Amino acid sequence: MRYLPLTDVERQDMLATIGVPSVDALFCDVPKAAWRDKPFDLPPHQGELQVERALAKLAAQNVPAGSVPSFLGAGVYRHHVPATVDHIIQRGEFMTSYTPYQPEVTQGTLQYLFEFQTQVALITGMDVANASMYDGASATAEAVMMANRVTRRTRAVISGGLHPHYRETTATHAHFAGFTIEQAAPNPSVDEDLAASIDDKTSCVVVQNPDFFGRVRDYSALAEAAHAKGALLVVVVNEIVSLGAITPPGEMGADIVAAEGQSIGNPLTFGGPHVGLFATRDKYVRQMPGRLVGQTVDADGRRGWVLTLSTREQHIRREKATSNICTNAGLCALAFTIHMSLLGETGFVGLAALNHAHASLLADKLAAVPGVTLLNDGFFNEFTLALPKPAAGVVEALVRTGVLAGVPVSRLYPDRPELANLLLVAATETNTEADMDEFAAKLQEVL
Amino acid sequence: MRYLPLTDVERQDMLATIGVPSVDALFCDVPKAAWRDKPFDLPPHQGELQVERALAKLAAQNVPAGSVPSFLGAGVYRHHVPATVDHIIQRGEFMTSYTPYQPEVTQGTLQYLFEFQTQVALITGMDVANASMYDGASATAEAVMMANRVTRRTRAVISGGLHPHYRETTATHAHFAGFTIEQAAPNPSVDEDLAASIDDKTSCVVVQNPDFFGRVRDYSALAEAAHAKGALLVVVVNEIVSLGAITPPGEMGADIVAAEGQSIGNPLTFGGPHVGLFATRDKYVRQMPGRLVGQTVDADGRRGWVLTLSTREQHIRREKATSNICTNAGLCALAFTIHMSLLGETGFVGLAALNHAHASLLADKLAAVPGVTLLNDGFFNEFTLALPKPAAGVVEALVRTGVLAGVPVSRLYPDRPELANLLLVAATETNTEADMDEFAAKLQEVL
Amino acid sequence: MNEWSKAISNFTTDKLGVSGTYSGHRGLQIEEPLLFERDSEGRCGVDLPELPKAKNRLGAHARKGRIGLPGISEPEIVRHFTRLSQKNYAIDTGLYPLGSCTMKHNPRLNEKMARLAGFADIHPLQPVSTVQGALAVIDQLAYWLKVLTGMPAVAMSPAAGAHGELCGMMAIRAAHDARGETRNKVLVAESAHGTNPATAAACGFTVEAVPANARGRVDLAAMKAQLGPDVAAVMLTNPNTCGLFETEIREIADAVHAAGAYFYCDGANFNAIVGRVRPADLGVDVMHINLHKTFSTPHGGGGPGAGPVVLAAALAPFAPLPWVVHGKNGFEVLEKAEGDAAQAFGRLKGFHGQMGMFVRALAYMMSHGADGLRQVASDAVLNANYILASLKDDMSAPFEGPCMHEALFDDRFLKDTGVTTLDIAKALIDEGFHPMTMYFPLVVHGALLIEPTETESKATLDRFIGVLKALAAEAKEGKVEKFRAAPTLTPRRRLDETGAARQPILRWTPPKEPVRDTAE
Amino acid sequence: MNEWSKAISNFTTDKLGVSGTYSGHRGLQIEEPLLFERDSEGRCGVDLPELPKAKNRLGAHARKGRIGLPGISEPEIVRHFTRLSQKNYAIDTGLYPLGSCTMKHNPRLNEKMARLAGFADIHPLQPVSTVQGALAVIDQLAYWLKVLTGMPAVAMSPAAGAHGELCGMMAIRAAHDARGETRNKVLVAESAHGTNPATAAACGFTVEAVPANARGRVDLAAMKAQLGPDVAAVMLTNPNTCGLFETEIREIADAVHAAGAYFYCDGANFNAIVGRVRPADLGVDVMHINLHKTFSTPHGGGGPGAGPVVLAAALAPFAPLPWVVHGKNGFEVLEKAEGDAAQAFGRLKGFHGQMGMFVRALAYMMSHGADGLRQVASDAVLNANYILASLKDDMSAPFEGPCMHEALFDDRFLKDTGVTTLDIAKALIDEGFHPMTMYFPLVVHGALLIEPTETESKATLDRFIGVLKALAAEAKEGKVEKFRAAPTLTPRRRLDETGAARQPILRWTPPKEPVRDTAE
Ligand SMILES: Cc1ncc(COP(=O)(O)O)c(C=O)c1O
Ligand SMILES: Cc1ncc(COP(=O)(O)O)c(C=O)c1O
Repeated sequence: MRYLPLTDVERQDMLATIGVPSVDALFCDVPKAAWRDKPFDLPPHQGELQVERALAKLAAQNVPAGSVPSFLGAGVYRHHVPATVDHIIQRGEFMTSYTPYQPEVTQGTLQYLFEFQTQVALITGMDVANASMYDGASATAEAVMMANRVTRRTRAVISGGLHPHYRETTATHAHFAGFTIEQAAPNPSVDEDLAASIDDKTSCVVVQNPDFFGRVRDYSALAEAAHAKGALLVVVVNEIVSLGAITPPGEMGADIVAAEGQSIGNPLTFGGPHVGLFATRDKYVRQMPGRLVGQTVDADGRRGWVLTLSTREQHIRREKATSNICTNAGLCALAFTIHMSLLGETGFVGLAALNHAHASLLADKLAAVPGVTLLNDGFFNEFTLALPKPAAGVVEALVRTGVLAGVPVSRLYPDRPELANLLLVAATETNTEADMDEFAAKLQEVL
Repeated sequence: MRYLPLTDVERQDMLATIGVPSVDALFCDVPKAAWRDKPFDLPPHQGELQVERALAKLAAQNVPAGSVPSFLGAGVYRHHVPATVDHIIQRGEFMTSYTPYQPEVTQGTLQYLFEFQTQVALITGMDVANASMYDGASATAEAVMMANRVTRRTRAVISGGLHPHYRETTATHAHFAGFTIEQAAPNPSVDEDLAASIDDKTSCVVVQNPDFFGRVRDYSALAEAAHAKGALLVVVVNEIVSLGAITPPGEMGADIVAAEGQSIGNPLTFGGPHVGLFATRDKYVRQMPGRLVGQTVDADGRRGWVLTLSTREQHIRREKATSNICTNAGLCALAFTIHMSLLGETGFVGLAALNHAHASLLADKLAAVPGVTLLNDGFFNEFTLALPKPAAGVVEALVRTGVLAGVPVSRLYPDRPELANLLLVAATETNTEADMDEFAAKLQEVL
Repeated sequence: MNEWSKAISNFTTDKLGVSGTYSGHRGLQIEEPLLFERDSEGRCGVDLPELPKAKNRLGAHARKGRIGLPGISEPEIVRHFTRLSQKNYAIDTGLYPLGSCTMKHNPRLNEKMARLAGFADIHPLQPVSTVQGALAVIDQLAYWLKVLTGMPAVAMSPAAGAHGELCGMMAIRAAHDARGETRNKVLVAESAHGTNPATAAACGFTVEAVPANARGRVDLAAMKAQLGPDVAAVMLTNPNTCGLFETEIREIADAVHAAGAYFYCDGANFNAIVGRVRPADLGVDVMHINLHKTFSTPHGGGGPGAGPVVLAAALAPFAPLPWVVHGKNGFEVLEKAEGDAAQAFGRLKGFHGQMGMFVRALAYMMSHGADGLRQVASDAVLNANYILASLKDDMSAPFEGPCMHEALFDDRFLKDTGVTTLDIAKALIDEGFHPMTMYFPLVVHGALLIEPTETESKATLDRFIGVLKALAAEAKEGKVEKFRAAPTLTPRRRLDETGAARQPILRWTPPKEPVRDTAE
Repeated sequence: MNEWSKAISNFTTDKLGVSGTYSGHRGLQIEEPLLFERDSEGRCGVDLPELPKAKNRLGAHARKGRIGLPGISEPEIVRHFTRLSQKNYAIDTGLYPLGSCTMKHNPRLNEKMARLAGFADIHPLQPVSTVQGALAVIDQLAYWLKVLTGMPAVAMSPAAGAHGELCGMMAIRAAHDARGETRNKVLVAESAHGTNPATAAACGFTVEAVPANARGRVDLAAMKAQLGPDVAAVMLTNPNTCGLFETEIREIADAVHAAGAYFYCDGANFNAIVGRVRPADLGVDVMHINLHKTFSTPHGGGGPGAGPVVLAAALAPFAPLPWVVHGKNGFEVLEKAEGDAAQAFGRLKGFHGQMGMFVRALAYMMSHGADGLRQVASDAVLNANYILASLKDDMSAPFEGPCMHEALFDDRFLKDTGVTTLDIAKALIDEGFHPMTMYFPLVVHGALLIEPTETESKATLDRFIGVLKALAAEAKEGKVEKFRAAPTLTPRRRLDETGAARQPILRWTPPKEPVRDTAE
């Protein structure tokens, strides 16, 4: 077996050293009732060739987004990732190392995490960011729980524009951790005003920008309203590329930013693993969840990095920790860091501009299709269309013509008939104008 | 432009330091008549996304051998290469380093080349091997020229079983370097006896095993005959995997082995880059072409490796060098070394056995097709079939049914009508029995 | 002038000082500044297609002002990260016996498979008809996990072990709620990993520690005394964090069940028993599995992971969304709490879980097969016991008898030497080995927890053992200075962690006044 | 017992000796034995499908006895080669200013493209109808090369520069033969790379050196005197190996042509003029292009390369097989000397050339475009002149005026210091830089040839320049011992090359009597 270095001769030598007759003897503590001699009823070991054949067959049963014109978004976006990114994250020294517990031999990991924290802080306009969370949804739930700690309050106001999965994840935590949430209804047609629902029990207001329906808004006023009542503003970002083009949460007065970083450096991968971004203000640092890397000096006075403020964390604080997170999204954070550093200022801003231009072009083409109306005219790279019939059926029809048309809102809001005709459509730098024209033409056919 | 670090500001600074007004001024030695101000009539620079699209389009115009049942050999064989191989050869420290001129900072390259030399010597049964040649064909030509140097003779006898491209390459060198070659006619039906053609002007006899038609032979007697006349025996190997199953050239008395190493670690890649293997006897080492790595010690007495015996080489000896080769096939040699070390003794022997079994199975299936006869019954993983009609047409017909059926001998011997009906067929571990049955069935249809 | 020139001052103002060189580099050990110190305005590491004409719809929301990201070319980026990588120790470079983390070989085949376009380039919200292969992967992986654990159900979405704990504890609370019972206390083994109590707290439970007995196992009597109608669950790890199998685990399970509570088993150490013992046969009700440990999915730098949770029948109905089920036209995804999933307790993350990890784990399982996985556990346990047996006379083992997949030592062998567990770890670094887990579990003093895993050769273990013997001897000879100074051969020596925590510098900020350009 | 244990004795019999550690490792610098010293009988790094029943047709030809290959598991293999790689310096880790080798950034995009199944998984003898895309790549690359050089034809099959030289010289001889002329002498510039004379000899020519003048260029008068009816060709490099443009190149070409000979230009230094000057406009008849230099295809450890040869009309008909041509049903391959290719001089290697390199080079060209390639030459020349200008007062430059893509120094600045060119190179290694090319070209004493390439930043050059200034100063201060001792910070210090050549050990052989097991 190719992954196992021990030979039978060596196993015998080692058992002799240990002084037991067999490996089974080492399992002497296992209750007899749980002891099984026969191997499990599963296939035997296989070589690479066979495993590759089996998995390639399964892969072939999926339709890669890149193989057809594809316009899905709703929290996961298909961007072009430079070849350098995937090359570097596979370097063994990065890929097969773990949490940098021993800083003298993990300065590589520590430095890129420090760079990651800085990049996230810069693009969100916040003071400080952590070394990553699981994903945007879990980061959002952690943000609310952090706001509860900071404000010592237990009531969160949630925007109707927050991604449904993020809402559900937060609601799940609320139910079990015992805090309350007030959720506004999702309504793409009105600009909700949450200021009214903030009271002196409110720990935070959670909004998303651009929101689930694609709308871009200015939340400065809401921030003031929240602060006036002693509450925090939590801004969620689904499409991190948008921050190259729109005003960052930090400039709107956000206290916590929870975001999904997949768009930078990470493939779709059916929704995971992705990378949660988490940023806040300096004054709240000690209430943050997750790992933090800090700068320091070594015994020779040379600059170096270490994991720091770990007294917040589970391995020190146990039940009093700010979060139970341990393993996070390190390698996805590295992909993010590499891609972001390749982009740099001009590249990141340029990429955002390109995304907006493509989406804007596409919106014009689709809005021109009879019966189709564009709901929101202010958007970044994703927008909502109202169709004359249920969007789910339209999407199914378009799949048969070889177009992945977008996400029917009903997929995420199955129990809201009023949203059944809505279609979420996203465009990125990877969509050609030919793709867009094909989409428009075929949409017209199937309507 | 993503590959160019200099900014215009920096360029200006540097020009100032140099003391010239412009970069053009640095090209002052270029004759005015050759001076062009306008850029060339070629497309402008493009980003990754566009280059990927363009090249993916070209790639899509080819039929990958792995996408259909495929049975081509004739010097290039489709084997399964473990994922580890391609992962490691892409490590920057290997891929972006060059010839190890500075041993203190290239011990990695030097050690694997030493391991490569050892592996090649072991499998061929020879004393010593060099650090690689371009490919099997050029290695064969170099072998003949080396034999000429060793024997101070200029007449080589070439078997009719030598790969046609190797014959042509050797003949080309003979024509220009001014030595003569006597080529036996390719005849898959008779066991040629070259002993007769050896005389006291003969520098070497060149045979291939398995030969171009797939025949496996014992050349011990020929070796003795050659040695008796003071000539050398050069044994060429096309399919290096065969050495896991058949008697190695070293045990037959070969003086030089020239081989193609592609089968181990390297993809088909339309025929290049591949890796030439070159091995010989200790006593002839100083007449060898190519680079050699040797073991030594450093200033602290620790074991290490260096390039050695370079007085044979062009950079020292110039026109008196044993060869003009400089850049060789380093990275392909690394792929070979890694794959061979994964295989090890049991894996290499097992892989060879698997190849032989698959080919043997296939031969039975195809020989059962009416009108088809198997020409050679003693073979490794490739054999020759006589078809009732020209093989080229049959192969074309089979391509249309989605089978890459093998190599028509006429592709390589266009001017030998007597070989027109012959088809070379190879099978490796990558062919399933289903592939074989499909091939047999479709062959029957098209005949 | 470019920030990287400035950055040089970070390590060569000393000139031939610490580094002994002008450049600050030391042969192949090359210093590297922060990305932000390599900035050159206008430089860029990508070339984008040109911008098509299109209506700008951002209006007043358009970003104003510079973000502050550095401009760097591709060659410099490749070099930057390559150099950083060279400052890391990793499984690929040597033994990484970090107890409780199961740092085993990560096969490259798995990386290749996860990158097939059919897996890496599919959107989670594509019509299910276009992702049947992906759902099949989830279904097959779930099947392997159920057979290996003997449990009837598995929740696939958790993103890591701790996330799986959350999933399990939420399912437990949901089950009690469904029965109309309110139980607010959770008993957690004293030796448990920090995530266990943290998770229980995150689910609104109060946490009470269960003491360990002299044999390093749960004190059954004490636990029984703690059990009561207010106890919702007991959280134990088995094999536990001392590397020991809980001999009385079935009695524990019975007691827990008798008290109407559920038995949560932390499965982080499943590698010790995979293919040999089924948690179901031990009375476990719910357990998370760290795919990034037992099933070797890489988690470089701290992640990503995947923490599927196997559930007993009583808890299965409460598993979080989404559920992948067999429908009439192939696989379907239940994303709403209705039908079979009516009692699902909610959702823990976006979409369907860590597909990238699922593909890798499945490739790993298929490669090993039933026979191979059984051998994995055998060799992991054999390697750990070989280390324990070889070192027990040189170091001090707190507990008797064979261990499972990891060997635990305490610091009694360092008594009065002035050398600490930390010092031993740092000395190992100079010897080219990654240290074991230090000071965990908390139940023994100055713990050194060594988990070799099954992918280490005897020769490597012999080498490691030889070095530890020599270091233990040196400690006893009182070579304190050597230990205090260690490591001395690494890119950085011991780092000031206290200082880092006192005035945290958690991000780069542009230097106030430019540093002198030392690039001559 | 396992060979790797034995192997330990190779570096730790000394115990805390040279290495200062028991293991022999030094922190992240890890010692690694030979593969053959890791052998464990029966262990294997692959799992093969089972052997089907089939008739054995090998009979007496079956191999007997053990081959002697070591048995090693996959985890150990990954670690072995990862550790070896860490003992290398590379472009990815730092400046690699090896003169005449154009060690520039190798983009990863090109690696990705070359691995597309449509390129990597096609057999060279598939029906041409199934490889039209591959032939299109050859055709497009040929087009770029022809436009960039201004030459009408290109032979694509040569596998490297020296192979291209062979191709070119054979074409020249074939052309003379076709005219019934026998010319057996070739004039080669004194400063030429060793492959030039070696190639000429391999084609049966006698070689005569053309002296250089005081300006480092070919001595035109001397060359004219050497020209005659017996001269088949003149081989020059332009820009030449002193990094200088041959100012009188057109006069040289005219003289060569007037004498009825052909002008072979070694194009290894094409990077200096690509996109700016066309060799055709300089009177060149034939030139090879190292795709692995100018067009950045990686050639780790010494290869592979690719050396297409551009040809003037007079030589084009003699280009070697195969030829890729436009036919009625798309592309065709001429593999036989007939029709258009009737005069083809033969064949140089198997199949159709280095397709893997072609894809990479084309991706590189498309990425740069006409504008980018022009900038490549500009920046390469600018970087070299920046180094020349910055160091000419600290080191000694043999020639006046600006250089092209590489800066040449001689060792006059080391006169009477006791420090040699070699010593400077070794001291640079300790400073974290790869040395320049040493002692080549031969026309100056103790040559130091520095080629930065265009993919290096100003900051990196400033750093390199600063270090060389400091080292030059130290040399003049007479710090001879420091230089003699260098390098001291590398995995190995200076190696005994004389000893290696005196008694060559060119392969591992099983140890006579087993080495003592030092793994305790
Ligand atoms: C015993 C134990 N439990 C739980 C965990 C948490 O798992 P994860 O890091 O995947 O969240 C770990 C991981 O370190 C562990 O060792
Ligand atoms: C000037 C010059 N000519 C020819 C060559 C030979 O090229 P290759 O190594 O690709 O055979 C080289 C390469 O080192 C060179 O520098």
